[in-house]
Amino acid sequence: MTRQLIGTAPSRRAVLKGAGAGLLAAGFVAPVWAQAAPIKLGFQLHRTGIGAAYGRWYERTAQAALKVVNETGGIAGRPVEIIFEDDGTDPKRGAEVVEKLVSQHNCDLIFGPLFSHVVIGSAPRAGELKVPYLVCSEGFHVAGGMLNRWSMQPGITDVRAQVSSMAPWVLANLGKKVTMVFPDYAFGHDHRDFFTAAVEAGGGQVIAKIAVPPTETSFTRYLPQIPSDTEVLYHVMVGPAVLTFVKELGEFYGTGARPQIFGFIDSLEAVDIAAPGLEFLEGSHFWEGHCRAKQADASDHETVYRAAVGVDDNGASVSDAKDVSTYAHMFSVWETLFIIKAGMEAAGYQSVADRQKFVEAVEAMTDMPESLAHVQGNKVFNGKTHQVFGHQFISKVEGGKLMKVHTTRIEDGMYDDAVDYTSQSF
Amino acid sequence: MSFGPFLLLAVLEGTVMAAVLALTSVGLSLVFGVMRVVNVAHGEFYMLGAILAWFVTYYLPFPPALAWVAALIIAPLVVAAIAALADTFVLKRLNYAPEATIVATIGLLYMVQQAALTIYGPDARPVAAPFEWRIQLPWFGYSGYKLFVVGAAGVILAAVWLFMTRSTAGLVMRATQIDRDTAQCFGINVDRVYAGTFALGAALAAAAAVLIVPIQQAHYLMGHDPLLLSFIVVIIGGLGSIRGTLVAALVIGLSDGIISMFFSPTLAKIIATLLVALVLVFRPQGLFGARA
Amino acid sequence: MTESVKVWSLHLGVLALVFAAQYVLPPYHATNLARIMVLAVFAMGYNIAFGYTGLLSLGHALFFAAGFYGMGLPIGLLDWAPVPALILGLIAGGVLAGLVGVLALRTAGVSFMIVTLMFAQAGYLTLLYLNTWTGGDEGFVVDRAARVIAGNDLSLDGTRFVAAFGLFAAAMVGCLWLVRSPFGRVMVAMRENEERSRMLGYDPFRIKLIALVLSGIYAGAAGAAYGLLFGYVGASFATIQYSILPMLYVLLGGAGTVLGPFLGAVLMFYLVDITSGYTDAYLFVVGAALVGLVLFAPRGILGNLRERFAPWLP
Amino acid sequence: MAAVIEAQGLTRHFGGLRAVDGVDFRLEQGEIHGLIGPNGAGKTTFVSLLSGRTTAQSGRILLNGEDITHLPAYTRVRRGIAYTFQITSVYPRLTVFDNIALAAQSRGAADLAPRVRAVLHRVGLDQDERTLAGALSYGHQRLLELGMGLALEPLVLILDEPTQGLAAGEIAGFSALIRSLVPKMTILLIEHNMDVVMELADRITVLAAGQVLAVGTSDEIRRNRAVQDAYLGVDHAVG
Repeated sequence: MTRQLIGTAPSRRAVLKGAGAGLLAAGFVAPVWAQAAPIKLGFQLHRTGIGAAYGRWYERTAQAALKVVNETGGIAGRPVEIIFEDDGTDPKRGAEVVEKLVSQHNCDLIFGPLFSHVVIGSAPRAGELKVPYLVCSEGFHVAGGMLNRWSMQPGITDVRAQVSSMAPWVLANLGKKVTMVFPDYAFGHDHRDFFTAAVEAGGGQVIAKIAVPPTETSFTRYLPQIPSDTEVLYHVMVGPAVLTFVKELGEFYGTGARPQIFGFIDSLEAVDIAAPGLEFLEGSHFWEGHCRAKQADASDHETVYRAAVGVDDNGASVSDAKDVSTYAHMFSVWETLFIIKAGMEAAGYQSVADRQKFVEAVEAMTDMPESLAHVQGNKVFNGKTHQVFGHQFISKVEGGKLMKVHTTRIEDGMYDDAVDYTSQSF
Repeated sequence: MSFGPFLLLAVLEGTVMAAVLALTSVGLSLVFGVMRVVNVAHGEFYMLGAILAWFVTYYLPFPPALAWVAALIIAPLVVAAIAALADTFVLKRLNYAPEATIVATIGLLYMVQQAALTIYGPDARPVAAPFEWRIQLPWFGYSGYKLFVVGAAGVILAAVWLFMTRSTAGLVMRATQIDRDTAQCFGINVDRVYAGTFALGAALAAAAAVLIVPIQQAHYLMGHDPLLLSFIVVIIGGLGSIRGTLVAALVIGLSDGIISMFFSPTLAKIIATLLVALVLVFRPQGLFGARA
Repeated sequence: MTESVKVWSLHLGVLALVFAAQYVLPPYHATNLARIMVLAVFAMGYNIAFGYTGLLSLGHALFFAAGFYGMGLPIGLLDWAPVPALILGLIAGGVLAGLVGVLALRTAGVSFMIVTLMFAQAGYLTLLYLNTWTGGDEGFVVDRAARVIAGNDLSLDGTRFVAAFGLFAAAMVGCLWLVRSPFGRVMVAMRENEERSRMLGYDPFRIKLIALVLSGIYAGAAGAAYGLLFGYVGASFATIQYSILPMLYVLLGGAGTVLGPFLGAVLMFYLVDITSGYTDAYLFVVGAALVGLVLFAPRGILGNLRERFAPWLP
Repeated sequence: MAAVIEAQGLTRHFGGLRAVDGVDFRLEQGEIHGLIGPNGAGKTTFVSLLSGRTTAQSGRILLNGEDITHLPAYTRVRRGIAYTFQITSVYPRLTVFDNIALAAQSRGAADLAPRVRAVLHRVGLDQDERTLAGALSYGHQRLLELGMGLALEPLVLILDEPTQGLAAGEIAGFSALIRSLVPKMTILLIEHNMDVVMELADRITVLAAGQVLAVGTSDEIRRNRAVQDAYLGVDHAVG
């Protein structure tokens, strides 16, 4: 567990502005809110285990957002504290971490997990403890209705929305005959099912579906299964072997003829797109949840966000240009923290007794305009399904950089509600 | 793609896999053969090799080819030293009791993995290949480096073979394998033979990792898969039989690529795992090994 | 005081203390204790095979997971009531242990470890392969409405504790009775010297198979209870980690002691829980614990205690 | 007299070694039968075949007229063939009581404690019930081993070198104990100590090179020229 009480140091400046030099002379430098009890947020962090590469950046983003929140008055005037607990990217430990954050650290709520099995394993306990559980997972488990009234995903769109909104553009611009390569587990199956449905709805055809076992570390032998009449190769991979996959794809096609390539950036998350062996990606397209390379039309908020998290214009750490972030996903942590702030303030949140009010306040949210709180873009929250909807980006690799070529409309990713959590009891 | 090129690619991939697998498995087999120790931490030595290769190539101010060669020398040496320490301070004190050593090497596995996570971090990091060369066939492209891996693995294996059959140290190792007590009577320092064998086994795994790391990436969880695969190879080949291990590595490497052409790959893995278990049950001497 | 009275009063006393703990402990630790009790049942099962009969298996995650899915699938897919589902989970653990045992018990020692490991790995991959029903790696939530037995809502902390305790107490009493029975003595004889036991008229294969099935039933019961009490079923419970976990508990607490698995589970749980507060390297601690145990205390805590002070400890 | 055990043409080869080569053998009800022969004569292999620890390549073994050639060892034990090990094979980490109980409960769990105590009394280990077997002196461990054989309540008790490593004083007691077992039980005694065999055995079978060299009373064996040549002479020269 790492305690981060950013209440004192960074806020000092803000306090001093108003307090004046007299107080400073009197040695009265403690921030005003030192008197108010902090709001404690529990963060379920993949610090070890298979999710650790993401976890590192999720933690960093959470710290950055926390600093901004505290510098701008905390939540309803109270300082905010985040308590990080490692879940080892394991569902059993995940549920125990929920327990620990709530019962031992008395956190007001919990947020932050990414991996679906951890979310699904932990959500029942959060529901039993009646504690808000805000996930940053992009899984379809929340909107799919598997979880409970206390579980929400307000900071990032789900796979179903992402995938469905890609199909029309892919069919219109890249080709009609699609071959999919995806990991042979739940996340990959969501891609397979929802993208296939969307492609067929759009008049295209998925001619081959190549599922790769999650334990695989070498992929070349799957590649000949790609039919030669493929017009678009759709790829999505996760885990430590992603770079291998993309490199081998490049070797496989070499300088020969190849289909259009459309990938989910998950295949290259935390990987430098200019790494040797990836030259062949030039001209191919990617889904991005948030554009890694700073775009010409980037908002001022985006600039502030990059600076706060410590990410340069290429999406790498400012301290190490080779340390590429999980840029397309980690904004969800940032946005979720600001939604927590907005929700708590709207609910008049005082103590853990107001947790239900907080959930109701978030459920009541609808439009989320682009702002420092929503750096990725404006969004619409569906209170019934506890799921947010937003824009998706399609980028093209140009000169070793991901340049945005298309932004989907929010409606492109919408689908009929599968669940109405507001009808469930607390 | 038509069947011919498809098969060609499967064979190429299978050969690369077989080469790397042979290196890791021979290490495991050697340790089992001489010491009767099942080293569950073997995969972690492989992982350490890859991670050390990353450190070496990252911090040495050499051109990629030279840095990689440096890694190929340094990483196995460092890993061998770590293994020798583990042998001296843990396995030897357990008198190599089979079950206790398995539990202890499981413990080592966790410790090494966690140390790698703490020091190296959770990211998968690439190591530049010593050279970039792509072969373009009419149907597909292929990495020239992968073919080089096959050659390099062959050279290392040949060196091990010569070492075991021609050198005094190799003779001493084989003598200890055949009869530990008699070897001791002839004045062989069995402790040192064991430490050396354990180190050599680990070094082979590390060397395999240095070969593979320009193709795959160094990651702290990468030891799991080679461990299972080399277990499979060593069992099919006959526990402790080096010749059987080599044959099995070739068979497993080649068949893996070809089987996955016909079955769902996950199903293929299930079947393969069950088959290995059944081999161990019904043919404990392995499919290719001499009778125990 | 006869030995029998001593033994039973110690174990029943421990049970009474554990039961009373729910009224004293803060909620966090009370829920932890509920988890630990279920995990301890799993470890007790492992102990029957490893500690008493000498079968060092690396595949118990398979039987544990059989409990999860034997319970969870009928509830999720067929709307079964929780009690029959629990029983099916328990049976699933026993049946799988029997199937694995019939094959694996033809081997011994290192081969037995590897064969059980391979079967468990195949089981894990099968759960991934059958993702249409199992939910694959993600697993699934056990519907809260299905977690009510005769009006007792298992998702409530008090009820859950009592349910976990009920299983734990039954498992411990059963284990104590078993190891003090003539059959328990034969299990130990297999561990100590299989050839001698054969020449006393015992069929080693049969004895070991029975012990393994009992062990699988314990593991299955624990898995089914864990899934039902905490509302989640997932393939991660079938991974190799969950074969090593009970081994660790048993080694720490004392292999071949009735209370050892529980003691080991308590200590290990809090070792991880507390060290993870200071360092993310708690896996290192787990690894070091394993190495340290086999090096310096191969009999575990209660094993050492028994050797020095209490030879009567079962 | 009726044969308890009858072996017909029993054969077991290990590679080129003819360990047991077409042995015919009768063990009569209630006798103490000595089995002797030079080292490597096949004595231990032969009793291993009788007890089922090794399987026969050809030939038959009858127990009270019933063919048991293909029964596994543990079943033969249950049918009444008990075997005590040449190298003491007690459970060192279990108590003396448990060691005997393991044998006794093989015949059924009823009245276990009194039956165990009766055996302990018989072999003179009454005082050591709670002692760990590994803590016993070597002589007492041999007694315990014998006690385990007795607790099996066998028809036939095969004793593989029971007096090996015992002191002279202990051997006398041991012999008396063995003599007290017949005629209720039948004893097959493999022994290197000729004095013990000659004193105890009603009949003696001599094995050499896997074959029966001679069968007879101790006097007959002593007088047998072939035995003297093949075995006794050597033995006397050595001992």
